[in-house]
Amino acid sequence: MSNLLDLLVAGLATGAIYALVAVGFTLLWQTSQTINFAQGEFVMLPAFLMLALMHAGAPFWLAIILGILLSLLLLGLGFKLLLVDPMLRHGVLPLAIATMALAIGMKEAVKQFFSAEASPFPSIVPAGDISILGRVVSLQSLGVLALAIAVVIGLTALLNRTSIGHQMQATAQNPTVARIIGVPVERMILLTFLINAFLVALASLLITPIYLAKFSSGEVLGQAAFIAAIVGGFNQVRGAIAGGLLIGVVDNLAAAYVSTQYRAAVPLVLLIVIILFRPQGLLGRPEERTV
Amino acid sequence: MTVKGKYLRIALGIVVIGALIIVPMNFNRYGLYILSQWAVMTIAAMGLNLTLGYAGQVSLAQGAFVGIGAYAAAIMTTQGMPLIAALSVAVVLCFAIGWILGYPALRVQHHYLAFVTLAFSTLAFLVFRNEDWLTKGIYGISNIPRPNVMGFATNRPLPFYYFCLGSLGIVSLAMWWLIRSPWGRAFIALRENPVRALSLGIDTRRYTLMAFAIGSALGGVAGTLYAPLTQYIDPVPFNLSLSLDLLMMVIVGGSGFFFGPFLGAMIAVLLPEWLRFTQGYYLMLYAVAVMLLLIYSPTGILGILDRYLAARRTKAASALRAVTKSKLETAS
Amino acid sequence: MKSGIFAALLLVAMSASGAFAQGAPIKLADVAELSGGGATVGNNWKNGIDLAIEEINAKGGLLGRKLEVTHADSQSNPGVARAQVQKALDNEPYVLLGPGYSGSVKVTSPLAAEAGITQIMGGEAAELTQGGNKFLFRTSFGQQSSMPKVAKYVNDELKAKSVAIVWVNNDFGKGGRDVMTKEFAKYNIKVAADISTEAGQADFAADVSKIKAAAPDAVFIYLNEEESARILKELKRQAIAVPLVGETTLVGQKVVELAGDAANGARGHVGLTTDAPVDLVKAFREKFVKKYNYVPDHNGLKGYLAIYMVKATTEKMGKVDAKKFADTLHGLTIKAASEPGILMDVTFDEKGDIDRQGFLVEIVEGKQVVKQVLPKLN
Amino acid sequence: MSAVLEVSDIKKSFGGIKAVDGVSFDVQEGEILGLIGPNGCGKSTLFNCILGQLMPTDGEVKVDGKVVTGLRPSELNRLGVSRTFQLLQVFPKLSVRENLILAGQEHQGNMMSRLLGPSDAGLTATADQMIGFFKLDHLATEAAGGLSYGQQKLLDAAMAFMGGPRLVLLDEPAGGVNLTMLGDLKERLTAINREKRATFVVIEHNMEFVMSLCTRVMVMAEGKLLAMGTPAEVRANPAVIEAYLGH
Repeated sequence: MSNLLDLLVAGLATGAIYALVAVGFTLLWQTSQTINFAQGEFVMLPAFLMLALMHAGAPFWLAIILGILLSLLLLGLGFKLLLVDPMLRHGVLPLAIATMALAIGMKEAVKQFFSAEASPFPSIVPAGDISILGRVVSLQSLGVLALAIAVVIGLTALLNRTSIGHQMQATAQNPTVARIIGVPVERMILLTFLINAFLVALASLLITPIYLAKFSSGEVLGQAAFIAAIVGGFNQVRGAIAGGLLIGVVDNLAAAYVSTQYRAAVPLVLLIVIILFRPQGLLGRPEERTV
Repeated sequence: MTVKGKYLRIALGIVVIGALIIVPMNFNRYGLYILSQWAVMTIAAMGLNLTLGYAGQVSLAQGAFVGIGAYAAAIMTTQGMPLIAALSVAVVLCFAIGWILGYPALRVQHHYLAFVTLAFSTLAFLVFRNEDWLTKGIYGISNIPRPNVMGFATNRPLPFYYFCLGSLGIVSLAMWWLIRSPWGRAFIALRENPVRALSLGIDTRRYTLMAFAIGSALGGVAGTLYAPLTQYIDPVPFNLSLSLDLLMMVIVGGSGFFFGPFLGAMIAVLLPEWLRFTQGYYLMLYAVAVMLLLIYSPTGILGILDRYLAARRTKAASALRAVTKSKLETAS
Repeated sequence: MKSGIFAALLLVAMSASGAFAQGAPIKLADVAELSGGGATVGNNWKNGIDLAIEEINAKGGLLGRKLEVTHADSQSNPGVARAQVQKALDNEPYVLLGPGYSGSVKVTSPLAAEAGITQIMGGEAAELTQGGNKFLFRTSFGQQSSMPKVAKYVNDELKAKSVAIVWVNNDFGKGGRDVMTKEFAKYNIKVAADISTEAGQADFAADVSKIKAAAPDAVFIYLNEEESARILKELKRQAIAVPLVGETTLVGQKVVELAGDAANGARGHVGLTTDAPVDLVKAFREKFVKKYNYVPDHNGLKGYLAIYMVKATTEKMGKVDAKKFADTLHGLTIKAASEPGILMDVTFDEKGDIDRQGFLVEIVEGKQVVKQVLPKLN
Repeated sequence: MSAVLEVSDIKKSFGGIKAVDGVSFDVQEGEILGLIGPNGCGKSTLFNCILGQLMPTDGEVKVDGKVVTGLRPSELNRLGVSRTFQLLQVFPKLSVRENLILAGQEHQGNMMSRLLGPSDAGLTATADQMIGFFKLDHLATEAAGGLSYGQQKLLDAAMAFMGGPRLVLLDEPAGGVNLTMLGDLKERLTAINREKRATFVVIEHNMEFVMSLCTRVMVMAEGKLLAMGTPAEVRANPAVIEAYLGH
């Protein structure tokens, strides 16, 4: 029983990481039908931008700020203008393929211009463990979980309480109608890309001390976040959070009670079952729009 | 014009086929290996092109079927059975599994279908890796023999290349037949407008499952060639990235065009090789090239050609109209 | 008169070819995992090779000729490795270097053997040198020679009766695990938990809680450096106090750097390590860090050594002769005193396996401390 | 004369809203039955229930005396029930001839023969006849997407006849078609009705078109059958006038 609790806590800690990456995924899908296969790499890159800035002599706090700004520029604005915009109206697939190519390109660039080695990354959350109900949990994991929750609350507030949020929701639900009633659809879509870029930069900052800065670290993250997003509900922010936490826990329980060799299979089977019997995901709403 | 176009196309076809047979004769072993790889990947991509390009069903599991075929070939031929037996097993097995994998397509479409097949692809990889008793797990299976085809040994690179090319030829002919047959028309109807297809008596369920099953079986065919090509297989090449690569080949070549997979496989197999002179930058450049191509033409290489031909046709048509009009004007 | 002209022509021809031999670089071909899952392995290997070649060329080359290497990327995929080795062999290199993944070695070694080209590789799987291939050489201990030393240590020194084995599920990890399981069986040591993990895995909570449940006397950890660091952290978090034993990848400097405090107490057998208490190795490490700005893992050493194997063998033959290379290297002992680049005395046997000094080390306060030197066998 | 189609007490509701509320009628062989009613009165839902696109909540559909409720559209089609859609539904990338062959191919042979047999399923002659019949002669090899709207509408209708159906349900065949084409269409439909003894049910808003084409007209309002009779009778029915002109 105590073992089970340990696993749950550890699973939630990892799940929070997946959740954080998955949120951006769902945002991009909602407003622009972009399936971003490079989402994992999007989380990998900001840490390297910050490391590069620190190598250039910038102090940590400045590197963080500049790193986030660069992420907004490259992963938000640049990604949207250069890759998404020209391809969006040609359907989901070519763009999905292009993001796969982007993922390869980003990995290779980091490897070539930085290093194939894993580098340690300073943590903004103090390293160390804390005891909760007798379970030892690392402060870093708690930091990730706290941020994930803050992101959901923040985003939900933004979407439901502010007029920009309402406009974004209108854009997501039906861009044609939104345009007719005067929503600046283009600007709203751009905004989601910027929010995604900001989120991945934050995620990078929190996750990299745990995962280490490595060119390939996005592969595992991207796929886990992908599964989390679908399981939770591809079109709901809180769905992504729930999916992330669930996948983290299920993964740990599977490793402990099913088989370590097949631990990766359990979330996938869950994914298949959910798609077949509840395709909108656990917390998602049925899609009204066909793509 | 169409008659002239037809002769032109036949002539071009003969030149290309002739070149594929004659030019590699003085290639070194590496060149032949790469070309053989191209032929094998083209077959797998053709299967996916049927499922995705013609019938419109997204599949991210084609790499898993190549794996199933490769393992069937590796396991059986290292036990002394002939490759043709392995081929039959692979085709039947992939057809059956593809058929089953098609069932989700009856419930969900588009990206959801992509996710289900993606999950299947990773599950297949785990089975290849973990079931040591069958697949020898991560150690892989080595010393896979190359077959004797009608009494000819294909151990040397050139005969084996011809074996791959010949297989590609047979598959292409079969595919051409299939696409032209009422089945091919039904697949296209399924992709373009399933509701209308249904109202015309087309059993969309059966055709959907068939598209999956046949496409997957072709993946199996490619796999049975892949195993004797590399003569060693382990689970790693058959992970999700192969499925994604094959998808990339289909989209980049031109999804739903007969020759799309040929060109797509060429880009995916040969372009990185051509770029290797840039050393550490070659995969980066490859990625950039793919992105630029897709930005320029999201419908792939043949999409460019298609647009060009369509533009010319419109121009010709408007020219014709202009001529008719001026004639009318002179007449009046 | 006629013969005079002929002799003159012959002289010209000979001197020309001599000059050609003097000037033409010696071509080496490297095929390694420069991208994909093994990119860290391959890039270390490549950097080691480049460093060694730069040194040799700076000192006037090998027998007066420059060394030249082409690097090709196998993408960590055996099929691509085969193509690249084929390409390399088509250009008739003097020696083929790499690959590092055992699967890729398996698919390429028959090609090199068929071409009669010596292959110096980084793979550690036991079976690679068991097939009677006369052209294949290791740069490090195969698992069949390193694992028994660890098992002996677990039995003799730790007196463990039951162990948990944690391994990474790729050919490196599985190979080590399989040899180790057999060795433990010889000592009647019970395997209390047999835990496979994934490459790139970040969360080891479930794995460690399994170890905890099994309550073994010792834990044998056979993962890559980054995963080693993560599991060490988790072991510390879950307060597992039994001895942690491993190989180079558990006790390397990289792991200490990544795992911090959690690495303290980890111990293991180290065949090749940049932390070895050998002056030449320390000097190598300094040179490497200076050039590449990071501390190499054992793959960096392997690549470096591969080149010095080429140098020592060629100098032994006194000429550049690809056909005789493998024969010369079999049974050859290279002494660090006469060839400093080899770093430690080493002997190659008839199978292509190596014999060299090894170390048993423990991490004490973030530093590798050598507990025991395992001498070279002969 | 026997009933080709018998519809009895069809009901269909969407989450409490009764779109079709107990409609019954028969269609006799050779008849052209018009179905009219204001927008949202349940005409299209009724069509979809008859054709297997929607599963009716209650009620029964019989074709030639055989119960077909719940059969899939493709199965129904192969029993000789054909349809067109309100919106254009041709396959734009296929040629006119290919569209027609596609529309008829599933009525020829079996799956095996459609795979191994001739690529046109032996339908080129039939298709060309149909092309001639609908006056699309010079367009046989053109891509359907390149045709004018009216021509596509003709093709759409022609496709419904390729399988040699006993019963054809046409959903707003005249919608968006210009006057000249409309005359053509009416004439063609009448001709095919006469020559092939095909039975029609036609949903249409164009009163002129319905009244001149149909032998009998049925009026729906708010999910229910409001009136049924010859064009003249329906035109004179006060309830119909009420429903159309509103309160």
